[in-house]
Amino acid sequence: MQHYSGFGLLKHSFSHHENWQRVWRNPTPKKKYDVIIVGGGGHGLATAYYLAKEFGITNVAVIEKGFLGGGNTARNTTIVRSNYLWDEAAHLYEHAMKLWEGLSQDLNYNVMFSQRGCLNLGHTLQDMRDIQRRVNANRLNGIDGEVLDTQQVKEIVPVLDCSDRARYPVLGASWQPRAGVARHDAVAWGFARGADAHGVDLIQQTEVEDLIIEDGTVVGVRTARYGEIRADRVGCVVAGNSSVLAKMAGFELPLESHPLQALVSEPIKPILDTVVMSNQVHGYASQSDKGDLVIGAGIDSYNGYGQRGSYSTIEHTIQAIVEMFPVFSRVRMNRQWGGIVDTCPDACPIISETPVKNLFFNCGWGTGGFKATPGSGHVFAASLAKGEMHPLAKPFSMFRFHNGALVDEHGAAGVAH
Amino acid sequence: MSDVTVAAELKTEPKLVTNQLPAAEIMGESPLHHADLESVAKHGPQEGGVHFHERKLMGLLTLRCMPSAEQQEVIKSLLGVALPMQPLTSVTADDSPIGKVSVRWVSPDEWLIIMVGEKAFELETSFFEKLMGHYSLVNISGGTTIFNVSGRHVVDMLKKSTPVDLHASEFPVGKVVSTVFAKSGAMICRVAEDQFELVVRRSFADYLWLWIQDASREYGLVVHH
Amino acid sequence: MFHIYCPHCCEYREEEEFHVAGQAHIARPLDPDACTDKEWGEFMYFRANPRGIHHELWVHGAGCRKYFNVTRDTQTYEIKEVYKVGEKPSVVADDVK
Amino acid sequence: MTQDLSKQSNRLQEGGRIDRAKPLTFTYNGKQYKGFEGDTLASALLANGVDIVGRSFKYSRPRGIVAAGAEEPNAIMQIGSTEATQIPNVRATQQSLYAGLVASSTNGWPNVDMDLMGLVGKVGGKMMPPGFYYKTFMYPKSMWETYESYIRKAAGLGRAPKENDPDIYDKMNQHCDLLIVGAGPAGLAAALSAARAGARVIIADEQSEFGGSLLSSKETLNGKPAAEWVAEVVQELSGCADVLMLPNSQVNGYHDHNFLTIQQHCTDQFADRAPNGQIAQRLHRVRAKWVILATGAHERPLVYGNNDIPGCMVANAVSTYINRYGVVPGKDLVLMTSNDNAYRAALDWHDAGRRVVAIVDSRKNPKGTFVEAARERGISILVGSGVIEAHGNKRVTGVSIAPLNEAGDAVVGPIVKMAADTVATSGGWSPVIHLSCHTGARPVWNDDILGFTPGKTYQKQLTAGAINGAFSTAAALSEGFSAASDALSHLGLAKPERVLPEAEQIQESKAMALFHLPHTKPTSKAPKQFVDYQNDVTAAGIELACREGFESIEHVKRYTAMGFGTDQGKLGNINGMAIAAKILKQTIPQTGTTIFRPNYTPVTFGAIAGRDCGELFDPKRYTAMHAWHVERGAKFEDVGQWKRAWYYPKGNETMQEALNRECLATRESVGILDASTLGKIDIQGKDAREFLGRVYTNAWAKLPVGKCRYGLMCGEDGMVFDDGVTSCLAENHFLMTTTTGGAARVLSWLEIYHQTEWPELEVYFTSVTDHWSTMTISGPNSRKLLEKLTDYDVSKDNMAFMDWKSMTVAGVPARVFRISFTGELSFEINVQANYGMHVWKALFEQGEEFNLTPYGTETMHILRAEKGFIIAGQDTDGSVHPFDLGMSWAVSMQKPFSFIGKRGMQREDCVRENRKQLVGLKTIDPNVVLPEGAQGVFDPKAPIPMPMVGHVTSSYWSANLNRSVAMGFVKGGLDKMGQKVFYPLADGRVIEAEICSPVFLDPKGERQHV
Repeated sequence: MQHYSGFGLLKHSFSHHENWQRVWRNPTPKKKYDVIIVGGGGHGLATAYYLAKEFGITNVAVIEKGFLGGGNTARNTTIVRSNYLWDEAAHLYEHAMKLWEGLSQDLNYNVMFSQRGCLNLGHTLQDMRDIQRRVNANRLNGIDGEVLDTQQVKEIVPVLDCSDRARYPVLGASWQPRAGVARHDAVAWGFARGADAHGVDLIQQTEVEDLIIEDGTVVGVRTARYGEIRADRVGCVVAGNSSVLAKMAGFELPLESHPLQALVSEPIKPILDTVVMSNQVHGYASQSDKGDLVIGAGIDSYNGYGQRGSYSTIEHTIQAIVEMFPVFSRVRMNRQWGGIVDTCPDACPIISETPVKNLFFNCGWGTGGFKATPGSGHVFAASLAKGEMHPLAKPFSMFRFHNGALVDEHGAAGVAH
Repeated sequence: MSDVTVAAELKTEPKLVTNQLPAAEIMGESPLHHADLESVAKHGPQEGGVHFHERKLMGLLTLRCMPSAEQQEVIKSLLGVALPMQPLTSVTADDSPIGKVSVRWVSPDEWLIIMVGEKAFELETSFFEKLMGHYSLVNISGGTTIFNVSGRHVVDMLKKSTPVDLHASEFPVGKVVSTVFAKSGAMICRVAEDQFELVVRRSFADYLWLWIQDASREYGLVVHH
Repeated sequence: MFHIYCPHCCEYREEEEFHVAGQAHIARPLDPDACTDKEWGEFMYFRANPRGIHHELWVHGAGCRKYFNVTRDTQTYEIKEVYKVGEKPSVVADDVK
Repeated sequence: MTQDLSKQSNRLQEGGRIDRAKPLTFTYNGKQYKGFEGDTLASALLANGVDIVGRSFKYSRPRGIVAAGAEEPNAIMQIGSTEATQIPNVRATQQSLYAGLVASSTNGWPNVDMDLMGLVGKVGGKMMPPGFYYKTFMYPKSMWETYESYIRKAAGLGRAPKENDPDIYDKMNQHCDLLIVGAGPAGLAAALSAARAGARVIIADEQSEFGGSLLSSKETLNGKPAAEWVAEVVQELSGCADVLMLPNSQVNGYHDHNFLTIQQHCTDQFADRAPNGQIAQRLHRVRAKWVILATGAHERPLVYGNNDIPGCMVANAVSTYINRYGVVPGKDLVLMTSNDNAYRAALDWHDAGRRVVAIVDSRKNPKGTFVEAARERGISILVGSGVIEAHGNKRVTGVSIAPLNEAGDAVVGPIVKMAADTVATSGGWSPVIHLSCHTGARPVWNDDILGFTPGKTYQKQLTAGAINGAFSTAAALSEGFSAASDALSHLGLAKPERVLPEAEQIQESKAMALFHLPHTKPTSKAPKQFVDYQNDVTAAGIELACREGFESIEHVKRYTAMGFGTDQGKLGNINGMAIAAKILKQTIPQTGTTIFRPNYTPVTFGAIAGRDCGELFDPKRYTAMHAWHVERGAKFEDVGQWKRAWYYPKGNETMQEALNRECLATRESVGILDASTLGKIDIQGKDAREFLGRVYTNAWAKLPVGKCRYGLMCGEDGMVFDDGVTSCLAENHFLMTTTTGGAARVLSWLEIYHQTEWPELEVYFTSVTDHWSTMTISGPNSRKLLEKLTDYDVSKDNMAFMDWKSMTVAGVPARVFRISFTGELSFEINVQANYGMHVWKALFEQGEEFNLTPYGTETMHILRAEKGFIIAGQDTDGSVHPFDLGMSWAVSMQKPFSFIGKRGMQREDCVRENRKQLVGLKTIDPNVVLPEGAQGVFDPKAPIPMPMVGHVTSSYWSANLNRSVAMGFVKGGLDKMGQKVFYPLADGRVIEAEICSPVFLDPKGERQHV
């Protein structure tokens, strides 16, 4: 693998950048692999990378129906944080956070992870109770977090309207300084490049049409382009399309695939340094290094694989943004898009064995997928390598929806008295 | 799963029906009482494209029923007019046993009956005494008010507020719809070419009044008392 | 933004008036106490979530407040039909015909 | 006509659609200029000879105006004469000129003309190929944030204002039979046909006038200038009641089921602040039965060396500036083209009296109407050649022209240099398919027109004119008519008569597929050949991306940022694809397709928010007594959309002092709470009782008439989601109460079960939340107070705890419920809400002798916490069942019907040991109040991560008990009474508490039974 550095750039500038190597090969698949990962998004690529690098399993193929990193990896709002409420989720996301913190160096690829902090605003007394509860839990779990009052929030985000004028005035916030944003495409490309360098075959433009199951055990996949490709273990990491793959394997998952929309403004001069999120007012925003305000909209309530949602969702989001940041009223929305998020009833993922032997699923990340990318890949790789779930993954078995051991990150459903 | 069926056995159901109105000397306060529309009407603009009037303290009853032919007959005799069974339609009668009454379709098993406030208990009582079988009749007069909006720009104002199609070809006089109104809801009935009635919930009345003022601003809003 | 025909109001209305209430035709087990944890979990949580033809329950929340079923393509978002609770769909996915 | 056009050096003395009688003064980069009414900001700048309008993002190269419409990538301006009215990123080609307009370029330091960053761009540019930032700034790790702060300095185009927006924006919902997007020849023909057939039509166009291409060409219709026909059509349409004409309006999004959004510029075309409270912009939300896209086409520039020097333009833009605005944007023109159509730019230039240096045509043998016209005028035409490079710095000074091979991909002869200040290029036209892509249709490549046309759609959508590749006016008119006819027949309307104007017959010879001109040097070494101006994407960059393995066009776009600017690649995307296709040795359709997402052009946030902001952001719901609370100085709490009185401070009281006073007054005498916000549902029918038994966890079969009962509601998972008291009004008649926030959810819950699971049950539910005003008087003197207002016997014997009675209170018929959430003797008085204020005031008139004290939600919380009563949503979070709450008394497992929640709460994980259970928490130091949300541990010395055992849900200072009281979850807590829990806090304190019963006051319940 060609090492990347500023010096390298300078060197290559003398040869007009004609000698950069390919970032990954374009291989024809072998007949058989130790492990096949279905899905070449961030999580799948991270899984392949860690399988090869950490667990020495390099006879691995990643099979992607489109282009690498073209699904939700390319369609999210790039937020990374680990301030989850329940221990199981907090440990998993914090595991990811720690990997994020050294990821650019580990991959020799600048994923532009920028720890500019994340504020979760509180607008009601119950919001503030929930914030206290979450921050206290985070701290005891070793995750950074503080509860801020209105004045402290105002100091961090001067453009936020913290006045009493607001319909739902800001009463305070939780603050995770280590949270931030990363360059989403780079994450996929960095993992892909790293995996390829370790010998992983990245097979693009190849759709898996069926899972080959013999005697209750998965033995490979069938593709339109290359026919059968065999494997000892198969890991499905296909986000919104998980139910479609599960159906091939003959079971259902506790998932619904919904459109999740996001949008960006035109680039404006830097004005928002941190990630600001509000559940009560229903909007979140950060500003990219290019100057775009990156804004997340809500999930559309219907199932949808169309990568489109309803305009009313965009309207509500922009209303929230203008309510929180009245000075953005004259900024303009450039582009909107949608991803397909696979949501679980408890808003936590499924990293799990399945009713089919040697078939594993990593899905159900809902809106929380991007931030978990390295952690998800790492624990899934460990599980695939050993054929046994990693301790951090164990609470996220699909079978928790049978016995009731949910990890309900929806938290307090709302104020009611 | 089967569809809702009507009870075969017809008898008066044991329910509570009480008069909820005090003696006439105790003045009720409508949901827009605090807005003091009387002085707004007096001192505000007298010309404009949208006219507003709160038909306050009316009697409003919600009837839930899947009426049999027999029940329909009884209801007709009590209301002085047949229940509008066609979706999204309404009927009015000037000379019903309870005076002027308007009956508006809400859903296949729901109607809104509007009359003067003092007559609501009378109608409730007559239903209780005469109508057999399964139904419910609930007085919602205190929780509801009626905005009458009219004028040459009333449709423009409404187009800012609700996603339903108000074009005369789609929304003729007499049509009634329950729909979204701004971030609340309303039951909208076209009572004349350029006149609509909005039935709204008490707790949202102030918000909707603010909204209507705002949406009417460019046309001029005339308040009547 | 869907334009949905309400089978009770008998006209098209805007999506803002409706809410979706999940997959249609999931009947509550008649004897819950006889269900295993697995069966009960499957009733509560496990869904077909198809890409393509999907039957789902909607409610005309801001209108007549009636629930009804919609057959919709989750890929193209075309609404193929609406039908009342208790009725069966006439459009079904090829692999369940 | 001779005007003082001084300083407008490029303005023609006549011609164009500007009004020379109406000069306008405007300011650009601090300098005053003059233009005319009818100008755009761009045409006025060009008229004044302003060459540089910006600096490029990455290399800081000077940039000029390239195009004349929505596709313009460079002329992105900051507009606004005051701080509050700043508008970032306005495209000068789409901004009408108005008097007093203040504009400035958005980047360049110290200014666009003398930009020092340009030096950095020149020197450092070589080190900034696409994706360079992924390859560097990684070491040392700690330096990234420093690097990033420099990267961020270069971010952004314009800036947001610092003050709040004084303008208002609103929305209108529109419905129509036919929405026509674009008012060029195709759109107008369609609109006219549909209007005549009586259809409800909306026709929208992004430009300030209808007419589209007809406004900027010299074509004739019926032998007269085309603009005359346009005027006739506009006149006729404006007489149709059911036709809505929207100029200055961009159709920006095409959503499912024919829902489209149109951003109408109402006043911001004429002022940066809407005059006199007018609407600045209006967003039309359109539901159309049918849509005709007549969106036209954008001309593609060619990619050649230094093609970004100011003076390099798109051919059609040159014609537009001349014909529509009377501006010739230069002196000496070189036209470079691969098609006939672009010859018009040279003809217009020539006819405006300026010099056409040469027409350079990549084809060997062009012939056709326009070619002949050029020859007739004696314009030099160099065939089989290409402009391979422009020269100059802040303005083009000349070009290098070279003979090309047949394929147009190699230089095959000597270079000729020519002096010129303007280079117009055309590589053909790209249909404006953006809207058709929004709903998921994938465009298809059409080799005949060398462009993508709309793909298969699921919408009721038709297309007409240049969007289909029908580029001639005659074809556009005809397609417009046909599309309207098709739509009308779908709509069941009569087909109109075909009345179309006679267009000129124009012969055009075949265009050549040319996108990227070769250079004598390889692309990587040639002068920069720009594909996407705004993001500084070059042909070399695209080739590099492909070489590095980014082979999917989506990868190429993402790696190079092509198409991610505010112009969304309207000019560059197809060229970029062609370049990628070539290096990958594929065809363009093999390389992929081009996808566009909303918006077509950027939309102001304020317009999308509409009026749903500020005071109208979300409804504020009020009770009938709200005005009284306000007058009494109450502080309010947001509970859902309700504004509830939180507490009523007196004088200089602190919050805690007010709460102490309210709490003591209530327990010592009598307090009053406005409880009107509680959800109330009237339930009638012979199966009402059965239904209650199914949705509540406890038994309802035997509740007698006149009695009230508390119930818990669970989901199928067994987890508590709401609670409340339900009263039996008559045998078949009940009144259910819910939590304030849960009212709507509970009603939906009842309806969905009734409608879909148990339709056989005879029961109806009707919300009466707003119908009843509810006021709770609570405290030992509450009965005495009530007795003063009613003749009814409210004694213990006649009205026991959990009874309800009809009576008259203060002259108003009331339903009074003897239920208690404070543990005191309490009466909940319900009256028809129009009389709520009357009764409330009467209570205060009579309550003076008892020191009747109003209390708000906070005191209510404290009083109930003293009694260990839960609040659903505060003491529950969707993960606890009744047994976790220690409320087994509220569950009847013996009921015949398996109530909702029963099965769920018996799942393996729900019956395991050591679940978190709600208990009372008594701090060891009674003066310390545990913070709500504090997390408990059994071992405060355990290392991080510490095993947590549950959190504090409710915690208050109890003035009545003169100590703190709290409730919270503790693992296995119900079996750990008397044991210690520790609460380590962020400030370093560790609070120690003892597990106890949550009932801190009156454990036997004697106070409420008096």
